Amino acid sequence: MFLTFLTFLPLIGALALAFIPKEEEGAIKQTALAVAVADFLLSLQLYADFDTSTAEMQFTMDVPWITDWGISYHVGIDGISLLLYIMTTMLTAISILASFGIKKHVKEYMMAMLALSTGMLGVFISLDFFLFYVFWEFQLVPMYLIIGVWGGPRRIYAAVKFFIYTAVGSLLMLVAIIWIYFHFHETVGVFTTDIMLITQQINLDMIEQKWLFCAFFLAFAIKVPMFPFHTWLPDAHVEAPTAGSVILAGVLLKMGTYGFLRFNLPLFPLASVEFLPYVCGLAVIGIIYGALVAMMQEDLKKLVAYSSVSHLGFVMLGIFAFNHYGLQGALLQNINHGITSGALFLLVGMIYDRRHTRLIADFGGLAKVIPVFTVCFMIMTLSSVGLPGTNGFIGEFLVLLGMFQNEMSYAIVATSGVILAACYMLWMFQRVMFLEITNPENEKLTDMTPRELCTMVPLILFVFWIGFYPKPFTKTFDASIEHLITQVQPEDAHGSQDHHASTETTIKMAQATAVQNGTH
Amino acid sequence: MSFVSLAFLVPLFPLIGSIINGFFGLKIGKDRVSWVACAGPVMSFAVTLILLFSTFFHPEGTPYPEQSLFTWIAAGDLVIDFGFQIDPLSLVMMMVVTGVGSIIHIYSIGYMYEEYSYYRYFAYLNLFLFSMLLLVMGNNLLVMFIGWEGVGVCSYFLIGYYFEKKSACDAGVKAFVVNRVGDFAFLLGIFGIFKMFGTIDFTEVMTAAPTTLIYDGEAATLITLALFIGATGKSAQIPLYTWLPDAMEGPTPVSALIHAATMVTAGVYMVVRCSALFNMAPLTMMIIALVGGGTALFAATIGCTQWDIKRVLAYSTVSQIGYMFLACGVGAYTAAIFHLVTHAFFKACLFLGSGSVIHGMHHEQDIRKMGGLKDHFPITYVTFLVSTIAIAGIFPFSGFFSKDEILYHALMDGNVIYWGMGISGAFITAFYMFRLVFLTFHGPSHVDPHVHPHESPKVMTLPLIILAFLALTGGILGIPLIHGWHVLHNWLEPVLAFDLETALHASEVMLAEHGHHTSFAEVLHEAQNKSHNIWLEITLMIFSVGVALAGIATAWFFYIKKPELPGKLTKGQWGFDLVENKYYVDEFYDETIVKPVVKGSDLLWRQADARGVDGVVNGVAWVIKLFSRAASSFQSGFVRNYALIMVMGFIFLMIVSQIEI
Amino acid sequence: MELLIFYPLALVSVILAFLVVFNKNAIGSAVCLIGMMLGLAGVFVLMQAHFLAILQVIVYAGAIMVLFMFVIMLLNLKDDDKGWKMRERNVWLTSGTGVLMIGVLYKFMDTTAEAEFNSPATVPDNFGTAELVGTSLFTDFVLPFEVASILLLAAMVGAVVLAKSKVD
Amino acid sequence: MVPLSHYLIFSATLFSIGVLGVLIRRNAIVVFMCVEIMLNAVNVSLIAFDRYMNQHDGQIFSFMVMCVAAAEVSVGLAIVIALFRNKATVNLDEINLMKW
Repeated sequence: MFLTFLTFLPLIGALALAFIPKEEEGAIKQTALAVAVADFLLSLQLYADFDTSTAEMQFTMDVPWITDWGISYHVGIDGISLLLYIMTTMLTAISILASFGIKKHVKEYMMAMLALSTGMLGVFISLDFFLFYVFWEFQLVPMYLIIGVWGGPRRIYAAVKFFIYTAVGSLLMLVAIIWIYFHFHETVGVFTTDIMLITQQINLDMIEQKWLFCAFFLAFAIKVPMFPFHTWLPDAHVEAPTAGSVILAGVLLKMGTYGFLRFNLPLFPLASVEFLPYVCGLAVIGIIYGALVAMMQEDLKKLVAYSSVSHLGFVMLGIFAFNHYGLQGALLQNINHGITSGALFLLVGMIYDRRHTRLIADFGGLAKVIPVFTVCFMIMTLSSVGLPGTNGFIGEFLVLLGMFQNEMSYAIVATSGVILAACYMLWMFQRVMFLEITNPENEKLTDMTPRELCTMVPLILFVFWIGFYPKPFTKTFDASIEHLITQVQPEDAHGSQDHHASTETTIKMAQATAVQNGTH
Repeated sequence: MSFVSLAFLVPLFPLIGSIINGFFGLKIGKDRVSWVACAGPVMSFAVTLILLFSTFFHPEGTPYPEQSLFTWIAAGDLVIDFGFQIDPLSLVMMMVVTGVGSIIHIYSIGYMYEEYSYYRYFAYLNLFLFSMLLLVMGNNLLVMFIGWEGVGVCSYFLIGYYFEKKSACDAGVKAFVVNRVGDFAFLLGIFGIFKMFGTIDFTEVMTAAPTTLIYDGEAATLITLALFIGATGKSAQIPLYTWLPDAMEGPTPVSALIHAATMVTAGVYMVVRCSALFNMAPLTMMIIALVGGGTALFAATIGCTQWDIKRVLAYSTVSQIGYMFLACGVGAYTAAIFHLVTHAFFKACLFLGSGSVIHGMHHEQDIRKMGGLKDHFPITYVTFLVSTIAIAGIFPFSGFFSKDEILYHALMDGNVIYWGMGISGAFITAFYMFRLVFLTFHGPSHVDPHVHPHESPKVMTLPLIILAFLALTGGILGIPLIHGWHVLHNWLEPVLAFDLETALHASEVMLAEHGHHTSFAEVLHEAQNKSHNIWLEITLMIFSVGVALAGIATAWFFYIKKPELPGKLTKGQWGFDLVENKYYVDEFYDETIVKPVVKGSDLLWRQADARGVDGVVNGVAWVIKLFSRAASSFQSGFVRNYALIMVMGFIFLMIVSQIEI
Repeated sequence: MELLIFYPLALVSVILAFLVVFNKNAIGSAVCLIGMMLGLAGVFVLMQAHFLAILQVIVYAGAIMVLFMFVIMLLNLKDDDKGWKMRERNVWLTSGTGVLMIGVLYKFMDTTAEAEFNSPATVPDNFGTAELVGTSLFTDFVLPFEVASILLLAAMVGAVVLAKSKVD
Repeated sequence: MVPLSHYLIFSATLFSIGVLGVLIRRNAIVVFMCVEIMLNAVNVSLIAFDRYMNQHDGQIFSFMVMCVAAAEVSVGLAIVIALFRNKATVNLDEINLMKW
């Protein structure tokens, strides 16, 4: 019940906003912020009450909804979704605070943001296919409006592209869901859309799994976005208002990776293993390609957007490592990317508000004028680069370590993305922050306001917290990951079988490998 | 209470200093910034001394203490502690880092005093010390890696300290990116180690290495090779050395601390730390020795042609680190560490001395515009000269002992080629270092008449004197000939001990289990038959001192006796041009790697992404739009057209239904 | 007897309907339409639907057609509609469609209604009276009836609003 | 006796005429009248079926059709008036507000 309350609190807030006259902009902003912050603080209670020792769903609520079709309102949280949930509430609060400067249709904007929050939270807690799909589509609408109404000059194009792209993917998913629904009835004899039940009992052969995997894959791969389906992302990011970009990067992309963890792996284990080379191949391409393309960007937001493509490639790689390290890294990298990219978009938004340009060439020498901003930007840049001691490193390290245990070649190629990340981020940082001030307009810039600082401080704290002491975060994953691995059970696992094995076994296997590779 | 529990204080002090200066530096004023900044390293040094003395009383044969602060990363069976290791090897490095670090901090007070963002400099510098201490103290590869990357990023900031200069920024980015190439390999090495050993804790890995890896096996070779590539990035060896000369854009004390004494030697430290792995991979060892020797010689030749005082020293650093790797490559780890320590002393002194000159000359770095400065800079001159003699390897200065130990081992444990590279490098080193001294301090003055050179304040000269003293006397750490006297060797013995016989036997067994019957008896025999030959060592010493003196004499001949000769000889010589332009390596990298990547990325973005991938997407949309355009022409807005279409549809349905009937 | 009444009535109705369509004058069309409706009322009587026949006269031929006349006169349309011309490209389409439609309709009617219902059913005397229809209307069909009243109310309001306000 | 099919044919003829009118006339008011013809044609067939099947439902339906027709005409004519006010014409060929 608490979970339901938390999830719908923003929506209730949005409805409450409807009753505030639209001239009272201050009241609207404060109410929206209060709702979002309250939601965030209350959601911390979930973390406090969360039992990390079990992979079971927690805080569940199961109420029959459309009984004739076996649909119920079934929600719950496990280790995979807990942190995503809390991060969503946090980023909502931050992005509402960050969008106090919005000029037109303040009321509608705040309502959209809060409604969006409910949609996103719903996706992470739904344990019913129907409910999941409802939320999945529901959150599209406010996001579409946020981009399309409050966006930049090409907002309509970007919004429509975003919407159609996502909708096309999710429609295929819907077809797959319906197929599963009837298939489950044929084989088990029950009409149900309960995800947990279906995951436990469904019985699919290889061909069926492959097709269904592809349908789900397309929906989630577009959302992630994986390599050939990524082109909506730069457009959407560039046109979206700052808060929109933050939410988009911070949460919406995570819904794709979350989908892989919740559906593709447990439902279609055989197909997952079968498709591993392709998915990993795309992920690796995404990592390198995103980084290379990011390097050439002239627009700051586009650069961060392409870096997202690269970072999400790491997440996908971790998921398809099928072992504890990789999955843990992927989940952590999810959170990390939400924090880091979210912060980078916020920062870009701040200078955009001041200068009304995002072109790297228009800046230069900002370090001297706005030192506090520079420090924040620097920290986030380094986190994005994956410097040890920041959050980015832990995730990337675990992902690559996991992949290395499973398929060495992908890991080796992907690791080179680390070099490229340094290239594009630092080069950008240099061109924006360092060198001499060439544009006189930059000399008059004002440093961060207290409000803007408020949006950044929590994110910076998380950067170092996760970087130096990630245990409070990773421990929530453990049980769920173990459970997930038993569900997948890769049959051709090379290095991943030994995730239960003791160190000695590992060493023995390693010896065997060594002998195979021995030159003598 | 064990003193080891104090270990965490060593990196903590600089970190606190960095945080205070970084956040409040502008408010508390320059004097307090200096106090805060210097207090950190000095206190760390004090704690390190306590740890050092407590280790003197460490009972023999027991494992050295480790301090684990907390579990850092835990995923499945991977558990990585955030822990420190206090053993002889890390203590040596900690002494160097905190000791030399403290001295350079004090020196910086004088050198940087006029800078506006003084606090920023010290915040970075303290942060660097913190990272460097993590690097040397970490008890597993990943803590080391934090430090490893941390020093890289601090180096990036400090090189780019004068961030309004484009060259400085470019140099910073270059340093970081090139370092990252090395880090990439280092990471792969860590992954490989984890795959093989299931842990990345130093003690566990090194204990397990002889019985887990196969001698000269592919796994051992690949892992060590990856680690070594990591080391070449950090320690500026061929092929990743190009960033170091550019890094001279940073303030001079930074060059002294980071790019001479500590950070660049991290690669050597890492190889020594992982010596057990490297001992299992003779192929890698050979590559290390060749790369090290090659770099020593190669960089030295470039050093002869440079005109920027700091660049000469930079190439000299590259060259000297090459010696250290040469020592590692032949298995003489003690010699490598010994040279690392003495090099930290004399090279830091040289850099600080050059900084003193640059400071007194109002940031003039070209030695062609110097000359005859010894009267203006009496203290700087003496200390500079002492260090130069030390680097040239003249008895009884510290460089003599360490370099000769390397050369001896290169011949005894390696072969004549290694020794040849080393000895010719030594000759060139003596030559170009004295060339530097002669051009800067002797001869006629070419100083710009508007510049009035002046000796530096005491806060700068005192560190010079201390370092010069250390450069002079550092050799007592490793007096050769009689083994009992070699303090460093005895000190490091427990860490570097390696039982080759057991390792080879284990490898034979492992191979035999899989049907490969190989005997390593020959290898073992060869290793055991190496004996210490005092007379050969003495002969080599005399010879190398002679070589060094010859180098000095050559320099004297060219730059004091006949100063017009070098210009005449080198004019129009394509060989000289080649060397003066650093063998065009930078240009080569630029053309073969940087430009293709940049151009390729541009192509990738503008063609593949915008036109290709997005083109397909937009193309689909375009086709749909085409159809809907056609369909929307029905939507004329005229009611009667709608009615007509409706009726046509009705008729169509009727006909269809009739056909079915 | 029925035959004698039905066919003339039907013929007249059809002719009047044609005149509605092809009359150049809107008033003329309206008058023809009234005539056609009266003819249909006659057909209704023939089928013993007395109540509806009355309604047809009162509501259709009366109320509705008055409305038409009223609007036509209000707008004072003169030569706005010159006959029944249509846009060129639609001529052949329309006529073809028309021919096809008639053909299809007849074919359809033939096949469905030929076999049975050759003669009317025997019905009670009070068939089609206001009493019987009213009873049915207020018992079985009371909900549609009420809905119809709401519809009329809504239409009334709508008409007032539309006719009154100036549409931009 | 008149067979049912004759009534239906009669109804269909009227309906077709109505459609024809809708399709070829340009005057909005006349178009409305043609719609009325179509509605009436339907009524004929409804009542004819009633008569031949001895039931009342069709008559009720016709009644409803009349209601709807009344409503439709009143609203429709109001629209025509509003249109005429704005466009000064009731010529459908000049009115294409419904275009996409």
